[in-house]
Amino acid sequence: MLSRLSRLKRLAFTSAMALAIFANAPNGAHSQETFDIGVSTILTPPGSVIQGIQVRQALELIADWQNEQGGVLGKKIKLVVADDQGTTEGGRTVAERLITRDKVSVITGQASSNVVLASLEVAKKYGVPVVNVNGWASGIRTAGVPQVFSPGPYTTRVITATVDTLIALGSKKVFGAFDNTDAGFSLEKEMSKQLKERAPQIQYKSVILDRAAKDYLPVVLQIQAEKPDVVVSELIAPAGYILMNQLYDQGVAPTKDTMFFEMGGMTDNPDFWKNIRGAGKGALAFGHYHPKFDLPAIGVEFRKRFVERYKVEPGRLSFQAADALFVILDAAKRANSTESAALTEALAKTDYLGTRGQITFDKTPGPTFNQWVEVPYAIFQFTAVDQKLDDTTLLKQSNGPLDLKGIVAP
Amino acid sequence: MSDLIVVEDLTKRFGSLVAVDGVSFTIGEGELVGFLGPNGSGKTTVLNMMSGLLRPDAGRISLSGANVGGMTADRIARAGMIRMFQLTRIYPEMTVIENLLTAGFALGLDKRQATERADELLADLKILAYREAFASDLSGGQQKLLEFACCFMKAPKIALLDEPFAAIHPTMRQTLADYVRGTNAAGQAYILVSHDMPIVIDLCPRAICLAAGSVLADGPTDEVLREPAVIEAYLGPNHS
Amino acid sequence: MLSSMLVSGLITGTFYALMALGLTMIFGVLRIVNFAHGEFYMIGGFAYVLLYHSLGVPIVAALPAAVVAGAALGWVVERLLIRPVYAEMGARQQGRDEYAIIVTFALSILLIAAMTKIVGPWSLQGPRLIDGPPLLIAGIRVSPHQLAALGIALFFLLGTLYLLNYSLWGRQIRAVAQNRSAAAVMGVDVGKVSTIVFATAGGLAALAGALLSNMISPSPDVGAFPAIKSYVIIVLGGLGSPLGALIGGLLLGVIENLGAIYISFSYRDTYGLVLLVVILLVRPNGLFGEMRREV
Amino acid sequence: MAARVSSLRRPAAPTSRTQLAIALLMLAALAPLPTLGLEIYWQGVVITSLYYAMLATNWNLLAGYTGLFSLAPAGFAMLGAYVTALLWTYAGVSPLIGIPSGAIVCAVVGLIIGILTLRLSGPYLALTTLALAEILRVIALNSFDITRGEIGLEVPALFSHQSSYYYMFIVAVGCLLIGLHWLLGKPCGLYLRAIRNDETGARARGVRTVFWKVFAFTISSGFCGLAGALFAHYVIIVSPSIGHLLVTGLVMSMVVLGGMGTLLGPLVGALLVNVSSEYLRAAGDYQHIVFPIIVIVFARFCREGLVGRIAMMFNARAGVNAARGSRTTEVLASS
Repeated sequence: MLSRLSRLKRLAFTSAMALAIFANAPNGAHSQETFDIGVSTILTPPGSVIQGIQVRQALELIADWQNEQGGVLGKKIKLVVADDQGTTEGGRTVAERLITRDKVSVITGQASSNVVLASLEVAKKYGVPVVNVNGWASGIRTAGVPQVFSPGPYTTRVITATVDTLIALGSKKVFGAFDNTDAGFSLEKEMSKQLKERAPQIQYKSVILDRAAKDYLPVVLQIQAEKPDVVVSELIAPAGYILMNQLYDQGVAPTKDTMFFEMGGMTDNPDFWKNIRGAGKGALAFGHYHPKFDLPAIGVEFRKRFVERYKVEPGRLSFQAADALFVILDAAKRANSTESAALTEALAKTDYLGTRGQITFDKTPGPTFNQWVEVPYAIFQFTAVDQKLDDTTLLKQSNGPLDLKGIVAP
Repeated sequence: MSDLIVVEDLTKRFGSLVAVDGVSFTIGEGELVGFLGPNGSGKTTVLNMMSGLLRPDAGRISLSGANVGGMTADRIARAGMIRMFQLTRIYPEMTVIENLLTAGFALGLDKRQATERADELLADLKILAYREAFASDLSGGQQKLLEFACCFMKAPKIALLDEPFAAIHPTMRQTLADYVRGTNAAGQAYILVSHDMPIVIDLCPRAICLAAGSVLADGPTDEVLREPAVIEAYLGPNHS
Repeated sequence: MLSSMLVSGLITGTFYALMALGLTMIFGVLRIVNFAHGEFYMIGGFAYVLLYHSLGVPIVAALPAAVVAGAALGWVVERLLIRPVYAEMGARQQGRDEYAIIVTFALSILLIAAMTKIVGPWSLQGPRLIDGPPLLIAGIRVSPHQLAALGIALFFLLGTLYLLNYSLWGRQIRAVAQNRSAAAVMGVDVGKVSTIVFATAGGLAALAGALLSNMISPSPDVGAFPAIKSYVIIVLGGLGSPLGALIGGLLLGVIENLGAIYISFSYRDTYGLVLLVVILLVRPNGLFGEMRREV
Repeated sequence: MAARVSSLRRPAAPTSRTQLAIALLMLAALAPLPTLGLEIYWQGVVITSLYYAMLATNWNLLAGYTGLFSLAPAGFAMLGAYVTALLWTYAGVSPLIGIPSGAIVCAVVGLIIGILTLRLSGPYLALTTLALAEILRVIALNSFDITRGEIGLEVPALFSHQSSYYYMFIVAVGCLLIGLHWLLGKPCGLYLRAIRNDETGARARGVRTVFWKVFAFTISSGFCGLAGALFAHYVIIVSPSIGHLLVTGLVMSMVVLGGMGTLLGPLVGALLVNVSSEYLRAAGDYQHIVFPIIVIVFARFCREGLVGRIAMMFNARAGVNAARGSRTTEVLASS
């Protein structure tokens, strides 16, 4: 009997503990004094943490910068950062948590397509706007969710640029390597479609590769047997590094017969030259940012502050994140409100000069819905190992035409 | 007396070592046979093969006329040849009664039968007071008694006991010996491996002596022990 | 293409074997599987790359240092986590298994997470051992670095096998593997042998990580698949058989590449499992496995 | 003599009715929280904890009671989730059929793996399940045309309110625990524990060890699949990350922390680990550093886990009575 009583005591103790845990829950007491912006980004693997860091750095910089100047509508900007790990479940639960627990009125920071896709339903359900930083997949736009806006890169744009370049290079045979992500698959589809329509003279083959693989030799040998003029790769790091290195080691690309074109956005990773040595020399790259871009004043200022604070040049993701946050702040000012519905309405009418150009959102349903259609991009070439982006040969200015005059054979 | 166990030409090699080399013997119903032999003579290996824990390289083992060679250990146990180990194998994190019930259920008893039988055995072996204790709480000797009891939850056709009297308290040894004698008188067959010569002489009318993997002598215990080869191989020169 | 892939498979297989050899030695002596084996590989890769890139240690020193780092980790793991338990468990094999699986699996997750915290999730390419124009072998270009790495791997692989068979050190290890208590009775310091085996295994895995760091830039989670492959290999070769690890490693390397050509490249990492299932069906003791004495 | 017995540490009674009662009371205490204003977010945390509790309980059936080590609880959960997702996506099969199908497919896969590996003695199960878990994940990740890779497949929700899931998981965990308690009270419960205690001894005394090991692994795999399938319809998206090895690591830490071989341990462990994960994540993603350390420390110094340790304290006090034989056994109490 004695022991039974003690057990009950123990039970009571356990329940009390459980309740205490819930009572102390770090719940974001929603304050009217701040403009709470949810940041869902990759802080831990399996997603690409490098991307998450670049996004977070830019967002924190701008939040502090704007708060120095008094914030927005008299409120301080408060970033509520949460880790989506770049996974689908992560994206969905983080979005749900930011909205229901932290009561944020808008979400940004998402660095991968699957996370944005996972948050579409949540955004629609709660009517909270999402300003997507780096979700390329067409599905994000074609879903037609009115709350989701994309001032960043998108599939069609990348492929248009790539195909432009391939045509200008006068290629006859192209080999494409894509990774097994949603972005990879939709880029591959778009690529074969555009090549068929716009350049039927180009022979095209492609392969989808496992991003987790560590050895691509069978594929490299296949490419070698094909002898293409250009190898196009969309693989992101580190898979992309391994593929590039193996192509180089096997003498496939970049060589004087075969160019290498990188369109996965790897080149502005801080660890690019730590992983790519000789393989980088002569490579062509597509980028959403280049230090030689003619930036608007706010972009120049952002870049200056970024270098001051973090001692490194901002990458394209930092610019994309910066524009996402600026667009949100602009919408809040115009709406004169930080409420979700008002923000959504104002965001749709965005016409704002961001860090890289004039941002507007397209209204046509389809692959460019709520997308900044004219998002700028660059085509450039590395001409030496360890070359800084500044020193690369810029072949296309942010809004200028493609000019391959400066190109050199590897 | 009909043959309960027939072992023919049993052989087992470990690498280049021939541990058991063509061992043959028969055991009749209700016999109590002592198994003698110096360390490494192959006694435990023979028991392991008989109980199905080790596959013989050659030879035949039959129990009541049925071949049990190649059967799994649990099938052999259920067929009525059960085994007690030299190093005690009980379930330390289970209670004494749970240990016994597990064996009882596995051998096909229902709950009522198993419980009654367990209590009977515990009383016979004088460890009923520990019925609810965890087996790990028992002393080494008590654990041996428990393992012994587990083997008798359903009376086997034959029990193979590997050194049951080693390292246990004299009173418990007496209890165990009395139980073996009593049940044998009632027709229970045993093979008893032991180094304890007085007990073997006392209990076993017949003995088989193994040396270097072969049967050295097989016959009435006192005759076997008088065999010069046995004395030399097993008991050592200074025994005579 | 076929001959190129065979050659490439044998090269990859050599590195697999280097990892599997240590794993199978640990199993032979301690009867446990080290589920943190992939992290020894990862530590070796990072030690080599970071020493070279961050501290400017020359390659000739960075490579041995990586091996030492792996061996030191193996030593510490065995002393701190593995030894106390088999010392106290004695005959109860099962309790030791349970503990070893839990502890090494937890250690694996811990090392990955800790490394991610310390150096970040980045991958870093290791420096080449030697630079120079590639050589053409069976239709694939093999860089001097790869040849040197292969040579070093083969040297350590065959050297370890030789020592296991012909040195006093190796005889002691094999004695403990065959019968732990008998070896102890014969005067072999069983604890010391266990520590040495764990350290050797750590060193070999770390060596594989360092040698491959130029081809496979290490990141904190880089060890998972090499480890899973070594698990398949040791079952294929026979648990505890060093020769089996060598043959199994080469075989897996080749089979994977053949599968990549004839079946599908994307599922290359899955062929190991298919192979594992086949072995378990057909020859559960592996190619060189021995029936063990029970009870 | 009695004093000697009581002074020893005694393991927890694995089929203790008290533990079941405490577990059910804990679930009952959780049940009214949504109506008392538990936030949606924390409801989600509890739901996830209960999902983990299901996996942990099933892992405990293997590791804690039978002494088998599977490294694929997360792998089976992922497989179960994909079965219902694929059935829904390609055949429009209702979740009401899809969820049990997930459980059945996992049980069948478990049966096959069990037959392959469990007739052998050695670490084959752990090795094979680890390979299986990772390889299933690679297949799910790479078969984009079918599974949509890491984006995952969308599945319909079962309920429109989060609290409905909350109750569903409470009921599921409750049923699972009652079922496990019932099973352990049957002779088969004794066989499983006997196998963990001494497999050779069990075999030599007539227990069909291979059969019962395969049985335990099959049902454990099936219920992991069921948990995964249920969870899939809660998160609405099925992706390969459900099956990540880190998840298996978390499940393991829940059981080791709570107490292997105790009925209550996995539930307590799941709540503790998952709720504190929320804080550790906020503090900078330390959960994958903290929990492995806890696991190693517990495995080394407190193998009985929290619940086991507390039960030991009670048992030590009750020990005198036990030795006198006055305490009635709780074994087979439910049969």
